[in-house]
Amino acid sequence: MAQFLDISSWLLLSLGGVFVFIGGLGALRMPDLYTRMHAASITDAMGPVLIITGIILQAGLSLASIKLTAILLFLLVTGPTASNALASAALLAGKRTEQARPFEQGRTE
Amino acid sequence: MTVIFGVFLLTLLVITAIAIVQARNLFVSVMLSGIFSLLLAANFFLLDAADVALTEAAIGAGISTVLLLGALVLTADSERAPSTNRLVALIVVVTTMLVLIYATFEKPRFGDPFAPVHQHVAPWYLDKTREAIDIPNVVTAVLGSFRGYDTLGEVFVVFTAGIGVLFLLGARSGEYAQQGPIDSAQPGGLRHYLIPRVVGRLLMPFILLFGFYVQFHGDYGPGGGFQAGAIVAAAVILYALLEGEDRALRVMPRGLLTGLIAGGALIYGAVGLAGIFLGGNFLDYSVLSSDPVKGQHLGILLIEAGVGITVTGVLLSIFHAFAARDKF
Amino acid sequence: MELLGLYYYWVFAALLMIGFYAVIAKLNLIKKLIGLSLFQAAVFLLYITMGKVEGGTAPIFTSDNADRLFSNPLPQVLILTAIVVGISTTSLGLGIVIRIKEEYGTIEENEIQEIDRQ
Amino acid sequence: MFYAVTIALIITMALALMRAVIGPSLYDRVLAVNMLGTKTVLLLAVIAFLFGRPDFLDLALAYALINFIGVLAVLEFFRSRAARNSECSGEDT
Repeated sequence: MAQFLDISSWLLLSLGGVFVFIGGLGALRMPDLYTRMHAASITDAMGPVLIITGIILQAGLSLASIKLTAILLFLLVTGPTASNALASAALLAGKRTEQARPFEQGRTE
Repeated sequence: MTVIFGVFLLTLLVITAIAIVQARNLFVSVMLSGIFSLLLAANFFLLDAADVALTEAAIGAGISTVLLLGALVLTADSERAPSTNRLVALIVVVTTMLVLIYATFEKPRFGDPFAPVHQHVAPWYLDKTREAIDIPNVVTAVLGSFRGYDTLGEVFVVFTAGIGVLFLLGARSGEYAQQGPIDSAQPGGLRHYLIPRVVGRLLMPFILLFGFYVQFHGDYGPGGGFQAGAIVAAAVILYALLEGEDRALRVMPRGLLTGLIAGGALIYGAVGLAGIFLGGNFLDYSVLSSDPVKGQHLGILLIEAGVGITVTGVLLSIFHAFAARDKF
Repeated sequence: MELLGLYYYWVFAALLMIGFYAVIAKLNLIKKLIGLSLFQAAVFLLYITMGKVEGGTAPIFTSDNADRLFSNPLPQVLILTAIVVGISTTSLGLGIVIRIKEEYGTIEENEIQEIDRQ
Repeated sequence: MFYAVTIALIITMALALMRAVIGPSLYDRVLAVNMLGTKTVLLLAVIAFLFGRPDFLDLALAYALINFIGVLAVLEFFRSRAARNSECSGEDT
């Protein structure tokens, strides 16, 4: 049982690491703001789930795992909200995606 | 292996610092300072300084960004003129840096347990904390009890800085306070942004709760008055950002904040004087209770509360002073 | 390994001087304050680096680490308070800059000096 | 295994930092700060276990709670600047 927990936690941790890394790569390599935001926010949600679940499996049932669950919940609530707030701020300032650029001149806002 | 992580993070830190100075847009500088603070906290954590990392987290993540942005709104977005005498400055800076680097070769090796720093008072603090104060967090014990004078001084510096900002910027706040009811046609803050508002309201009680946890758990883990004060202030600032500054002022009026600034410092001083009246020295907590160890616990609890109250009051007063200036 | 250990001090020197450069070469007052806080951060880093003991752990006792080596608590205490003092003094500086902006209409040092000369 | 995750996190932090440094827009930098915040929370959590001191998770918790305020402050900054600009242009016309 302990071995099973170990293996699954390692699996989760390494998968989380891969996810996080892909997110970083996406945020660096994607062509414009909204695609970068897309890459970053998806991994900001998925990475913590995998990594923190992996750590919880290592920690067992203790105060630490309760704190980790709290961290995970807060990250899951705030991360997407921050992305949403940022995207709406960018949209309000008149930033468009690459494809929509022709319309930018027509906007008066 | 940890050393390599540390080296990598330090390199990132230097890159960030160069980018901060390079950026012409001040907003970019502020954002990069946020990153700098995150990396610095991670470095502190790697260097075994959990309390310091928590302080940097509490201050750097929210409050310093908020205050700097508040100042930017009131002044200017970007630098206008390029730097002067760049070459002279560069020569001075590089020379000094080379001298400093030359000096480091004489320094004790990193992490050397026999370095002079670790020989003098530190072992004594570690031993005596177990014996005389009996709380697990040595940093809190040293902060509150062994070096209580120091901390008193620091609290008064924070107090003075808060009063200074109020003097500089608070002059017209009297008129402003008499403006009457909140103008509901033009609500301030982010009231029109539904999602951030709902999530922020959800989060605020947890931040407050965490602030109190840090305050009172400071004897047992990383935490204490300085961190807790910053976290509680961050929670109220969150409220002000979401609901508009006027509403935050309704919840915590300026008078109350000034009272907090003075009250916290007063509590600290009063605990010190209580020691004198009960027959001990200034800031000697052993006499506060019949059992010296219990007295130390009580004294540390009280002065940490004083520190927390003052820090909350000062940070919130500064925030409101900056925000009120925006209205004119 | 020896050089890796010194690297911490070098970073301290570099950060200190980057902050110093901003203070002496930049004309914008807010930039100067940001440079000053970099300078401050460098000093924090130096203190904490000196407090670290190899193989040590943070100076907080738990039930199972009584026999371990602890890092030096004293620098941590000094820096912990210094961080909070740092933000309050920086805000005081920002307050002064805001007042300067209100009186002079600019926060660039050369423009302020020009106005003063008139 | 914790080491591998730590390395992945630190490299990601470096990538996000690169994005923050090259920009190009202000929003990209805010995005990078936000990303770095999440990565720092994870890094602190992992390192707490790497050191065998799980009682230091408070730090990660503090960042998880407070980082959000910075982003909201930026949003408020953009909003008030936009309001200010529209006011100014209104006066001009």
